[in-house]
Amino acid sequence: MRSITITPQKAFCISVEAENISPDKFAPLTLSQIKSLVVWQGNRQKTLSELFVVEGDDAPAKAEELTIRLIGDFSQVKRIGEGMTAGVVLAEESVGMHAGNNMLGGLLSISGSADDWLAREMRGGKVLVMGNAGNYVGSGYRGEKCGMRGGEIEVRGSAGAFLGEHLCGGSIRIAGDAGDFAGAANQGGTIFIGGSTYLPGAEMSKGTITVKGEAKVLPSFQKTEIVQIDGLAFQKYAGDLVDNGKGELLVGVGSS
Amino acid sequence: MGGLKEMIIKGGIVYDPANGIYGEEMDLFIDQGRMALQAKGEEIDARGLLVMPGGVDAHSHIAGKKVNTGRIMRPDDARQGTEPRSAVCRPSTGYTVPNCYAMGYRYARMGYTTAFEAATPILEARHTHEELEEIPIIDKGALTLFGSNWQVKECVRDKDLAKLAANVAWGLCAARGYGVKIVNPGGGEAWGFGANVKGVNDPVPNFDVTPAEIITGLAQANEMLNLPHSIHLHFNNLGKPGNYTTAIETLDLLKDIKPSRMRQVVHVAHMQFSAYGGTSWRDFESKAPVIADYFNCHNHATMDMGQLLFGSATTMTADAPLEYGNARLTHNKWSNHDIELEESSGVVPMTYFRKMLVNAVQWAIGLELALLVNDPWKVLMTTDHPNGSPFVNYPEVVTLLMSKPKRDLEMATLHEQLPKRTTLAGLERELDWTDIAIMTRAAPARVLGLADKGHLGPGADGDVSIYNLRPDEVDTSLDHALVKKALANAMYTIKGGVVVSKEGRILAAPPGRTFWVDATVPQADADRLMIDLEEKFAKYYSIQIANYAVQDAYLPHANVIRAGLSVPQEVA
Amino acid sequence: MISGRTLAQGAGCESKMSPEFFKAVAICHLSEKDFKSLGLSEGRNVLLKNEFGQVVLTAKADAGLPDSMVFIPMGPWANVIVGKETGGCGTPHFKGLEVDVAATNSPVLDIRELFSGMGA
Amino acid sequence: MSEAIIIKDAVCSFCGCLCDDINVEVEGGMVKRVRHACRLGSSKIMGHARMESPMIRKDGKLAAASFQEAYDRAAEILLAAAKPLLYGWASTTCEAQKKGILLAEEVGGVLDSTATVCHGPSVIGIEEKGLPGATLGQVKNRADTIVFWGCNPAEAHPRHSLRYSSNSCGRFTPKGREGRKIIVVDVRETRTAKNADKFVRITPGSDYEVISALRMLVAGKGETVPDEVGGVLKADLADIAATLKAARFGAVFFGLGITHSRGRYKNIDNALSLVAELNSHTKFVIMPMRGHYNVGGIGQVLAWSSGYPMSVDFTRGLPYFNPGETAACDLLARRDVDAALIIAADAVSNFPRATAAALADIPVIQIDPYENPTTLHSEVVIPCAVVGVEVEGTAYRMDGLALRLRKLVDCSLPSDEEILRGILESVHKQRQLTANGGA
Repeated sequence: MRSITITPQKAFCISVEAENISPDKFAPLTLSQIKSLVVWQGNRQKTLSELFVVEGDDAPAKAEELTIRLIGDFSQVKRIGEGMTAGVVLAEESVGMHAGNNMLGGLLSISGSADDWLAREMRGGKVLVMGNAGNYVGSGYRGEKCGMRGGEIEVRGSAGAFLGEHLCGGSIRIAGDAGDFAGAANQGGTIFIGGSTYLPGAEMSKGTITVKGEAKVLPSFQKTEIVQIDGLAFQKYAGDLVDNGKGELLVGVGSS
Repeated sequence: MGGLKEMIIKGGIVYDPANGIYGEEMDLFIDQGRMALQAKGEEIDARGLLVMPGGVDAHSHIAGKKVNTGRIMRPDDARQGTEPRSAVCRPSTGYTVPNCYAMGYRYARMGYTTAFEAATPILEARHTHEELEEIPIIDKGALTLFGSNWQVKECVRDKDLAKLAANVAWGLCAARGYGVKIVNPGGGEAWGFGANVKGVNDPVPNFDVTPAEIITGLAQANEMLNLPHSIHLHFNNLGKPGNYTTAIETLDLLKDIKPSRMRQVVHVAHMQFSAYGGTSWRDFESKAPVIADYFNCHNHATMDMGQLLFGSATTMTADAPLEYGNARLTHNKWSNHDIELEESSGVVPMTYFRKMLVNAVQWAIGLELALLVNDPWKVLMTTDHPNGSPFVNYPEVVTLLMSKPKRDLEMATLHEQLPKRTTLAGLERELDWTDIAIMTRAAPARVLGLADKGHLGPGADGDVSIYNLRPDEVDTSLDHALVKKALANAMYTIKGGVVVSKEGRILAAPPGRTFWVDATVPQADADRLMIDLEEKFAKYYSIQIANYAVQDAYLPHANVIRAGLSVPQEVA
Repeated sequence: MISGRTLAQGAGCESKMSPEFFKAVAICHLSEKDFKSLGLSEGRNVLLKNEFGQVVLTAKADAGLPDSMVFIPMGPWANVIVGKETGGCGTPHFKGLEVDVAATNSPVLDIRELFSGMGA
Repeated sequence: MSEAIIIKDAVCSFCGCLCDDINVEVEGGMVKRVRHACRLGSSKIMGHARMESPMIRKDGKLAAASFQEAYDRAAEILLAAAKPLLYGWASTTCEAQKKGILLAEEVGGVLDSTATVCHGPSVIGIEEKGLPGATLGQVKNRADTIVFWGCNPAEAHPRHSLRYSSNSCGRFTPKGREGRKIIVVDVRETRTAKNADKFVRITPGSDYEVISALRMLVAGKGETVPDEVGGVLKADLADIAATLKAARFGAVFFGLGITHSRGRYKNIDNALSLVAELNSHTKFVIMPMRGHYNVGGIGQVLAWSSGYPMSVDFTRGLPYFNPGETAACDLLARRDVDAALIIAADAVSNFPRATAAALADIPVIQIDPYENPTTLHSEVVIPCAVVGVEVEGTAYRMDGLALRLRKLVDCSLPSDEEILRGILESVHKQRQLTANGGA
């Protein structure tokens, strides 16, 4: 296994866009070539090594044999692991917006928190966040009909608003709470929320949203039966009927 | 712009059908931005290469409210096809609804130097001109909508042709427009209360007229004013199964009207969308052969294809009820915009699928029309950008027309029932470079009445496209991939004597001109008209008449063409 | 708490440093019942406080307001108690904020005083 | 003194109504009287205290400077920045906006408009669903049912009702207010609500649920709807749904009451769907009540220039758009900008305090006719002529209609467009110098 570690040289005031921090981009390159990959800070185009200390194995290797370790605070670094198809990215602390954008495969593991737009338009692979995630986890881009289409996202903490907006496939699991409008316009993905949320499943047409805690349910959802999952009771709803949706919303019993 | 140097284009294989030149090796000269008999100066080596006049697009939605509405509602489209800013170029964004800069650059890259916006309401013409002015390089014009206008309908109802002509002239002047566009006549009015007209003889609500009367009235006024372009018509019932009968019925209304110039009496917009058989989408089929037959037997009409291609499109039209139908059918986002006293319009994103039979039939119909109409002067190549497909796909359309093997390859990927619904599979015709030069250059210029466009005779605009193709060597039937590639990025695009694009790279981005038509009418008719109009502004419009017309500030590169009653009939 | 446009706020928004703008905007509308229950009278001030900040405004009774709701004309005073969070869509939460309201004898800061500490 | 002249049909440059029937009496180069305008418009046209000279901050204090010095300093600030924010643009001409976009491209900045603190959520909603709209004259001539949702035109757009909506008369609406049903939905009883046939008071933040319930009722699926939604009884909602369906032509106008509340753009998204669905039964249109007179214009100009209507990031040479990331309030809240040009907007007053505080820590260039709290925190202040009074140019009404504003009186100050051109020229000049110096 080839391993590369990246450490910020100093705290970033202006955020950095670093879609080149990805196993696929690193794979065919030597260490010195990796160091000269382009990153952007505002309107300044820089090399990776101008902003980060880059260390590790020199010899090119396939993406699936590559692990990128991010040491230190990457919360102002955007687009980490964008479009990655294989390999592993391990962040020891937090990462900035758009981590795992368009991800197709591999593992993106974040020990801290992830900012907004985590795994936007993801198609495959796995994203694991030990801390919290921001708004628009696994969503689509503005105006786009389709968000995440495949793969798996797990957040051990809480997530922000618009979780899995326009979800078309794949699964999202949030251990804590989710913000407003989780699973809006869900078209076929699976969302599990361990805590509570507000107005889940608005305009969902397919897919399943399970909320273990409390959820304010829209007036356009039809209450159906009570079901048991892993020994817990859930109230089942069908919706969103504004669009004749055939989605399933399950809310832990005991909530309103 | 400076840089109007002299220029010699050496040794190209020139297709200039308007001047009877069909693939001759010859030198071309440009002086002061215009084609000349002699010139010195910069030499461009075009030896053995395909040379044609700059392309002319007579029907494209490139500017104005609905185009911008398409952009605003589609950030998903804007992120396609982006190119960063460069020393010469502003940034480009978008595929079906590109930003203004991208449109200029992309037309220029393909060798096009002129494009006309197909539909502008008078009330919103200021916006259209703001955008047209921002489109670099190409020359432009905008057709003006009249088909649901209250004043027009009242003149038609009163059978006051002189006042109607005055109204058209006034509207063109107020909109700084180029010609008379009619979209689903009467439908815009009906849509004002959520309805539509069902055919040419269906009375228009609230006004005692029919679409047929509006169309013939405007056609007569158009000829009375001796306008360079004929009426430009989007039929009633467009986009509906079985609508070919409406098409024929409408064309028949106009066959006895005499043109005031050497041109058609009616230009039919995006014929593909009106050549539909069947009674519903289930038994939907092509009626292109019937339509083509009509065009082969009559000489008063021209059409543009409105070719549909698979993939992403954004439909936009002043036919607002059609767009509502599209939105309901596709469950897609829907924008609508009614324009008080004048029009309505709608915008709906669309994806055309290979495996969807209806889409495959629509694809075939456009091609059938172009291949079944014998005279290429009657068929302009368009995709009704961005309704059928974005204009950047013109090279694809050209290769489909020039290559039967290419069509067969495509058809093999389409719905298996396609051959039962269209005749395309049996059409052997393959167009040649003369046909293509006519359909993309000479004919659109003639149909629009642009004397200095679409040809390379002395005095014509110095707009020339040179492609990296050797007409004497390339087999356009077999080497369609090569042809497509060469057409996508002209070797050189020369606009007004300036090399604006070379092998896909934009070298210069001068502003283009905007054509509009100023038609004179007898003062008495204008005076009678003003009484009506002043009342309409006082009672119904939400703005003052003094703030209505487009000010000259919006056309810093105007090119005015005079027409009207006092202009002697042109003898071509 | 909700903030919004008023006629007087609009008329003064191009002369923000003027006393007219101060009078039109540095105010807080309360329902008649709330106004009474806080023991307010015309000309008295209220202190509004939440997690984002605190601001003193002149109290005004407003019959159109339901109880437990305050309305402040949009502008610099209201914005002291609006958070910077944009909820992922670029626009701060200007309306529907929780806020504690109490009568106070503190004066309302004028526009220069309001901004004097900022950025220091 | 010269003779008084009357300028007829001038266009008011205050709010998104762009009333174009204003008569202005000018004498001796001064506006003496304004007729037909509302209190907001006449106050604007009559004029207020103005800034007269450019200023540059020296030793903590703003000191008078020449325009050229101000342009040069502004250019210097913008060129030194890795991520300059160019914010405002709502109260200026499209001609100035075009120059501003060019400047943002040149210096690699982020350009955002005041829409970000008003109808930004509406824009995102429109990106989800499209906008079924019309020009205001269509409402005037045809609408028999009008809903004002979370907006208060009586105070924010005083002539709206008379010129375009509830009280206007047109071809199919000859009786004006009498022939119309007016419904107001709000959390408080505004002046607009007092003029309504029906005032529906909803619980703050419940807009989305109420709209969903209405969509169900309009579609005849009311059985699922609970007895009360957002503080409104189901019977009342059913009544409203029936009224909407019975309209011959209906119009919904919405304002910041719905864009600023919980639900944000989803509220608009849902309202757009409701209106689209109503068109299966009758004719319905919907329109945002735009505040500043040309906030519509910057959306249009930006869209045709960059493909996006607001919050456009040009730092990497090609436009990128994502409100929530690239909007002014996001960038400031995250302190992800290092300089700002604020034009035709008072960001310091209009942003949340903590957001505005970020402006105090970076160099700010202000272009504005008037002194305001943004001035207090600016490094460079450049006064300009007032658009629609001293400068002509284009503006877009709330329904997207472009009008040409007039010049009514002369002014010695440059227009926004001229100032931006001055800064652009200085940017080119300084860049040239650096290039030559580096070579």
